[in-house]
Amino acid sequence: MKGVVKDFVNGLWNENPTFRLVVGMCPTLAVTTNATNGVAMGLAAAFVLVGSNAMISAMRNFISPKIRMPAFVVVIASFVTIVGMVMKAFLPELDRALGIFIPLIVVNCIIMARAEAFASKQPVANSIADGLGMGLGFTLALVILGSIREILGNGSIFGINLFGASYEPALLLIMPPGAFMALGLLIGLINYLTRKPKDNAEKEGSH
Amino acid sequence: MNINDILTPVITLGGLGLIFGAILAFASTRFAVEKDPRVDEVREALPGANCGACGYPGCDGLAAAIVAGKAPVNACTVGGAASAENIGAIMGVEAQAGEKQVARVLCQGSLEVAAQKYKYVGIESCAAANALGGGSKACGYGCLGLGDCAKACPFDAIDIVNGVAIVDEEKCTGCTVCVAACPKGIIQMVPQSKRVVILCASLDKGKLVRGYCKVGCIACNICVRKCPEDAIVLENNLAHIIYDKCTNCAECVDKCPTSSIKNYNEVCTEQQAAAL
Amino acid sequence: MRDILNLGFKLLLITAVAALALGVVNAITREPIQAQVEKMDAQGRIAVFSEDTEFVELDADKIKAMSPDYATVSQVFQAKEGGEVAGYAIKTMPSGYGGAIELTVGISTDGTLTGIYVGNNSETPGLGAKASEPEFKDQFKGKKVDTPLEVIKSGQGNDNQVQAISGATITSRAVTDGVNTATKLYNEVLSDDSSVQQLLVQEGGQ
Amino acid sequence: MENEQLVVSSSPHVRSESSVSGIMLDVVIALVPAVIAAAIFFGIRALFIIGISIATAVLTEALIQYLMKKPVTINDWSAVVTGLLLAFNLPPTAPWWLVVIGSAFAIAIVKQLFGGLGYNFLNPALAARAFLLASWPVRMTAWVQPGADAVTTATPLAILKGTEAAGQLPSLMNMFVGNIGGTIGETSALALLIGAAYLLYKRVINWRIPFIYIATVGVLTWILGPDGAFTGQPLYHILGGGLILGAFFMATDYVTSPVTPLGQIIMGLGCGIITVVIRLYGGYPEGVSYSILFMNVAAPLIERYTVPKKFGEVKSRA
Amino acid sequence: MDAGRLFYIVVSGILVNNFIMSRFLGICPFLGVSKRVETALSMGIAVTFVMGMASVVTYVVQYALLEPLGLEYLQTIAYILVIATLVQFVEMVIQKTSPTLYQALGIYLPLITTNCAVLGVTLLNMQYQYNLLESLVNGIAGALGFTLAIVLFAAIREQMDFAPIPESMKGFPIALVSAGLMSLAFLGFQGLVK
Amino acid sequence: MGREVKRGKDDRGIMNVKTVTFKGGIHPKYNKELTAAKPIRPATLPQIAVIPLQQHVGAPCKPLVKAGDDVKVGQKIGEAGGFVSVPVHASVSGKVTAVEPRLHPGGQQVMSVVIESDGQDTVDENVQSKGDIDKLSGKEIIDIIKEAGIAGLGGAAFPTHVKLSPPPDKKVDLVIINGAECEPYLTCDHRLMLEQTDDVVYGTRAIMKALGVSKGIIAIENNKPDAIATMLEATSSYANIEVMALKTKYPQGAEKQLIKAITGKEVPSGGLPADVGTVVDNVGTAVAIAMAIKTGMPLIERAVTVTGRGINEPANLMVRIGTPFSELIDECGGFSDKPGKVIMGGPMMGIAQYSLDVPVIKGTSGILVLTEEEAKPPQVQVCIRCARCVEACPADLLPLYISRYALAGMYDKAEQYNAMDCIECGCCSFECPAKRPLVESIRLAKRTIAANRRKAG
Ligand SMILES: Cc1cc2nc3c(=O)[nH]c(=O)nc-3n(C[C@H](O)[C@H](O)[C@H](O)COP(=O)(O)O)c2cc1C
Ligand SMILES: Cc1cc2nc3c(=O)[nH]c(=O)nc-3n(C[C@H](O)[C@H](O)[C@H](O)COP(=O)(O)O)c2cc1C
Ligand SMILES: Cc1cc2nc3c(=O)[nH]c(=O)nc-3n(C[C@H](O)[C@H](O)[C@H](O)COP(=O)(O)O)c2cc1C
Ligand SMILES: Cc1cc2nc3c(=O)[nH]c(=O)nc-3n(C[C@H](O)[C@H](O)[C@H](O)CO)c2cc1C
Ligand code: SF4
Ligand code: SF4
Ligand code: SF4
Ligand code: SF4
Ligand code: FES
Repeated sequence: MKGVVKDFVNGLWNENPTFRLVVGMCPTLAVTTNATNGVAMGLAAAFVLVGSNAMISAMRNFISPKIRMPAFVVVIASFVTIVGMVMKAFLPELDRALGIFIPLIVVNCIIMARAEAFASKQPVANSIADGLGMGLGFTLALVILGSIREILGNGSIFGINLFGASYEPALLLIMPPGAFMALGLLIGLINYLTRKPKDNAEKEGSH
Repeated sequence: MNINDILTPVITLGGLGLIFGAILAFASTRFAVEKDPRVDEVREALPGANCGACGYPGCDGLAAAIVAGKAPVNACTVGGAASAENIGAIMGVEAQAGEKQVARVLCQGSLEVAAQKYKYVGIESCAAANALGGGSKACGYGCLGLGDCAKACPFDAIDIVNGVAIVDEEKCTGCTVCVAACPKGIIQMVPQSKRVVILCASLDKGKLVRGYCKVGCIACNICVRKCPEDAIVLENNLAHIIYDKCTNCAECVDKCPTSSIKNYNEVCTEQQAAAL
Repeated sequence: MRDILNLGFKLLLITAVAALALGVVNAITREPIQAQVEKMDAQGRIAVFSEDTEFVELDADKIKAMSPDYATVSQVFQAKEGGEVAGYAIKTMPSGYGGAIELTVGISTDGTLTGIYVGNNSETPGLGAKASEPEFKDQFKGKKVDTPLEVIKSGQGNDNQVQAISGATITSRAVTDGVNTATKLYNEVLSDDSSVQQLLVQEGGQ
Repeated sequence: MENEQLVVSSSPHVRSESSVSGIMLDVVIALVPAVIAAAIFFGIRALFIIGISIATAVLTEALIQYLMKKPVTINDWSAVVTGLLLAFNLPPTAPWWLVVIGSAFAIAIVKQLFGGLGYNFLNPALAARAFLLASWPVRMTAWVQPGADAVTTATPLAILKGTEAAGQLPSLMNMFVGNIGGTIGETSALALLIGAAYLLYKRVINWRIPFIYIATVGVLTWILGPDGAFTGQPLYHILGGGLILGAFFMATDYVTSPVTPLGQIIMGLGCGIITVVIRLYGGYPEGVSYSILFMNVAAPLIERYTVPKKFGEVKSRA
Repeated sequence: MDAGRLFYIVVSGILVNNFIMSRFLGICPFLGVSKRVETALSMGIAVTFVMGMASVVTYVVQYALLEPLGLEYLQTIAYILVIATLVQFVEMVIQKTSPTLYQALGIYLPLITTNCAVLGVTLLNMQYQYNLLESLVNGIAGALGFTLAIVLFAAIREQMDFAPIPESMKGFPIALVSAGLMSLAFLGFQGLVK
Repeated sequence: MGREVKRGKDDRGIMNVKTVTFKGGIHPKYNKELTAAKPIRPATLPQIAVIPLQQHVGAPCKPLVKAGDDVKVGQKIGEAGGFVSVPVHASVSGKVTAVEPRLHPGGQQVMSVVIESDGQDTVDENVQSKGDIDKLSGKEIIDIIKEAGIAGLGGAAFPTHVKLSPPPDKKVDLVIINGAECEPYLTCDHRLMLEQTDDVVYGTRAIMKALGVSKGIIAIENNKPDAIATMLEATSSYANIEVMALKTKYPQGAEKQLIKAITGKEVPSGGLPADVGTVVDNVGTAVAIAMAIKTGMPLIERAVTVTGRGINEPANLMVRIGTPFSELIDECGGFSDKPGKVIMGGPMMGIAQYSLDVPVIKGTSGILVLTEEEAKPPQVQVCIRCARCVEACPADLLPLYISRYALAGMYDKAEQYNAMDCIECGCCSFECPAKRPLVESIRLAKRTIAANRRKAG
């Protein structure tokens, strides 16, 4: 059971897909114009992650290596399609805001990576924990980024106006350049705050 | 719910799956290419995210680079420590033949004890300084302390302390990169167990050496006489240890009038002290 | 060969199971999605008239063919309230700053605008995208359709003028152009009942 | 003993008198006429903005270097140049906070984050301008008539482009002197040209980028006139907007333009073409900043492929 | 054929709505494979090849298979299957037939399968209801935009290797900020295409 | 681009002299006024002459004498160690006290013959006039030059007879006599042209004859109008010798740039002047050749400019090879202040010395003493990419790149950026406003690349 918790925390923070692994960048940058989108995207991806991790883990002995890739793709794509249909049916506004990034969860590197690296080798419970951790880690990152961009770029958070009319938000933050820069500076800040002792840093520098 | 609603997708997708599976299986036999089996093994150990974050074109690219020795085993951040370990196991740690050799810099002419012949102004490079009349050290054989070896060492094992290079034995892997980097040719590979070293490379006559360095070998022959194992010889005005014979008795260390023979343990402690 | 068959079969199995699941989910969500799409489509019309209005679609292709001025017209509906023709909902797609703006214009039979609705657009958030906010779009409500509207940037406007969104004149002008296209269509075509009759799409007419 | 040692170093043993701070100072000097023109046409407010911009730039530079424990190099004047040029790119109505944010952004994010002087790949002043323009477009496009306080006006380019139907093109003389609406430093071609002549004379800049840039814009705007080929108004395009300022003072920024002679020619051409494309077909009435920024982005690649043929390079070994 | 429309698609794909700089499609390889210009260029060419091909085959799948059968909701899964198979097949063929081409291009192919840009362009093609030619042009233009961005970026990064960038910004953070500044420069093309 | 050709419109005879130049280069302060008007006077004979057995490019000499031997002026004391090598001769008469390694101005210890002068200056009996050029064959002239130990006096000290024996597949049709003297401070070539005008012409004719070439050009920078005028007059009777004015610009005298300026041809990268049918020799070399033929005296002395603000009485001296620097400095009134740097050669390419015991050698064109103030190291800053180094580089390189790669230890990249084509003229370092160590690091790269190539075989 401890292993399960560890796998969960690992995904949530230690190997946070956005801040640490820096994968799955497209949706991260594209949809985080506000915090709400971040939550929606994150949860959608988390659902797919948990589902596909569970499924692939369950089937891990059935799938032979040669067709591993196509098989995984099919599993993942199925979950993505399900998410897409459900969102279209019940959350049309969000679906429109997230646009093609919902179907694009299929090619989100995180999901394939976890399927290959984790789920195809670990029991179902751990795989679910891993998927949940990674998925929520992804959500967390998207919400943080979305909040920053929404607050600075629109003066609101989750759509609630924060500063009143006299505040002039920096529109750039909700435009593409703002996405790149905000994420870059955010990761830089996290690196700075969680910096390991000098030794490690030097090594990196020398490459 | 219409039965066709279910049947059509099942047949269509299933058909696609069947066809594509067959195509790939066929292609994989028809277009099979021989390659280093380790590439596949390493590829297996990688997460397969194909994210490109390592800078190589996908996991296959990295696997090939690792097997070719062009990338470190831990190049994949996505896979993390676990995959690095597995890959390390696949690649195998190179078998250590014989005992570990470490690099030693044969000079201890720090700024206080060795004279300078001019004021060097220029880039931090021993090779560059060496081209200007052999460097600013009055001794033509001394360490220039500008750190070409330290920059070259891939393991960060060399520090410049007080104008002289010193090797950290723990970090040194014996790769000999520094030996090639030193323009003075004063770095020597020595079995780590041999603790007694003559830290001087000057071939000048004793009188000259005395003139410019307080810790240089003056070829006084005392060590040669005192060594119980006959492990020291004097050649070209410089004492050399024959490591095969040396038993680390340290007899010579005490006797050397200029302290150019040292027990390396001492050097290590001094170095640690200096580093603090 | 056996290998090929085996692999193909396994993939077949996986895809089939996946397809099965998807088929089921699709069967469940199809209706709600359909409803959502329709609702989305009707949103503009409803906004410029009301929930209870009944809409009859006219043939937009025929309208486009009438004059190049109508190139941006994409849909036209006759709005009926209590069986009576109350006006028209005209959807146009004028080019704004970031591309086409989906704009629905409501015109009542008395020759005034019932309002406009700014739908999908790619205008800059905080600038052009403000076109969908009441502050801007409500200016159009009640304007007469007889003279084309103009955009002004400052000062007091008279009846046929609207105040631009500050910093987004292009968007404001685009929206106003869309409205003008609609009023022109109304004045030249829709106000005349006989031409409307010809435009009615099969089921509704004849 | 120690003192009598001679100095030994690699040749050459003499160096020219030029220095980084000297060069930057020359740029500042060259911009003084334009500062004066700004004061004349836009009043004390312009000087106020210039002051805030420079002060913020210098303080930001000092603060960041201090925090990163690097030597503080504000005495090289490069931050002053950045601050000054940023101010030149702002409308005279800019509120103080806009200036401060822009100036801090230029130095902190665009310059120091990348390692400071010599390492930034985008022109700091222009990147900051683009940032401000995108963030507060209304503030950044509020032009006023010189002299008359707070009378809003349109820039000649906006009129040319037709986004301002109501406008009347000013006379060429007014445009040359600078008696038109625009950013603080861009309006007076005369003042800028005096400064440019100084820079050319002092060999701080060379002819390649500015002349080719302006010539390209002139030729293209003439050819691509609104009423068919050769009906354009090249002089309005050359004197209007920030072309002169950009061509002589910003496209020539050492750090962000190619060092190779051919690369500089390509830079000039590229800036010219993009400026015209944006002015005539793009969303903005003015394209100088963006064209320079885009060419900044392209500069490393250009440089890579324009390494000069070395002396005595053997022609293709056929 | 409406040449003007195609021209706009091209300009839009390369400059205005650049896949990387404004659409955010294919960011992972953009950040990952941009350390050296040569590699970036190869990657770009490979992407161009795959995106062009994917645009065509998914068009066929969509209009010959999914629509007639009323299976539009299987779009994602069908597309990704087709693309994955196609790419893998091409990779195998190249690897067998031309080792040089494989070194230059082939090794980038697997990386592309799981790349947003490829699937993204096919989805966009359908969303915009492009015809076959337009789809192909859009695919290739988008890929050229990707290539332009990644090659420019790689050249910048090569220079950046020598810069004293603050320790905690090294690597991805500075790459992201650089990409942001680049995208700021690309803003200038906004409005070129309506 | 390309070469600029301008008509000089100076007064008098120089009127119809073309002024030519090359692309790139710099305009340092010339400081020639310190010595330009000072005629060359003979220096006092050295008490002890130290004559290194290697003063030239190529194989070192084998000593012909041992400690205790008596030698006379002009006596051969070292035999050439191969084809690319020249003999050395005693520059004073007296007793050999040692044959041992001594410090050489190049910075290394070099095997040298140490002669204690007897003050008599007795000339060796073999020193005999070799007759007239017209009577000598080209082959004979080359042998005379070889036996006289003549290595180029322009700086690199390349054995002149080797240059004059080009491989048969290279057709040489032009001899250029290099009177550019573009290095700041130095004026010895200038003085030679004024004072030994006829010897220069004589040497030129000898070189032309040795090569069987019918055209010679004496090229002089136009900051020496008096030399141009004198040379014009002296060559007026030789239709096949032309005088050409060069724009005053450093490094106008560098062989490849000189050839480019005069002929418009570029010596191929890695190639030799002979590849474009040209041989370049320094005016000093021409004079030495003239002396060797006319008087039979081998190369035992040369003109040296002793100059700089660190010297009390700057002067041009005719100095015996082997004279220690310290004696020449004393001869010129000693140091004016605490010296900062003592340089053999000019400030752009000269070699800084740390000891004044080094002897004058065949390649010593000057001794330059900089004051402490002048020798202060400049503050190095980061490169601001101003491209001044690029504009200045006469070899059309990108010094900032080569240097950057060299400093990062990326020598393969430095090589890609043509590090090996750098002529080490120093223009880039001179111009750099950030005072970057450009040539210095490029030199490091060149050395490392060359070493790696040797290793690779
Ligand atoms: C990043 C950016 C986004 C913009 N977005 C819009 C927009 O969505 N709608 C618009 O009309 N103008 C937009 N503009 C402004 C136009 O380029 C143009 O300057 C403006 O429409 C002129 O109108 P004004 O006279 O109201 O200032 C934008 C400008 C920038 C810099
Ligand atoms: C940068 C540079 C500057 C030079 N300047 C001169 C010069 O001013 N005068 C000169 O005679 N040789 C100069 N040389 C040397 C010439 O290139 C060439 O070697 C010489 O003229 C050949 O003649 P020599 O063999 O007789 O010395 C210079 C070389 C270099 C690399
Ligand atoms: C290895 C070597 C071989 C040379 N061979 C020839 C030669 O065959 N013919 C010739 O005219 N010069 C030859 N030179 C002389 C060079 O062209 C040049 O004059 C000499 O290096 C001095 O040039 P500098 O003073 O400009 O540096 C050779 C030089 C070197 C270093
Ligand atoms: C000719 C010249 C032009 C310059 N132009 C600019 C400029 O446009 N923007 C700017 O921020 N700095 C400019 N600078 C200053 C300096 O180069 C700039 O701050 C660097 O880009 C910072 O690394 C200029 C400097 C010179 C010498
Ligand atoms: S370079 Fe190699 S041998 Fe030398 S100190 Fe470093 S690890 Fe040891
Ligand atoms: S040991 Fe050699 S390379 Fe290392 S600092 Fe000393 S001289 Fe330089
Ligand atoms: S790179 Fe070499 S040739 Fe070019 S200027 Fe510098 S020293 Fe001279
Ligand atoms: S001259 Fe100096 S500062 Fe200028 S580009 Fe060259 S190295 Fe850089
Ligand atoms: S998330 Fe788009 S390429 Fe990785």
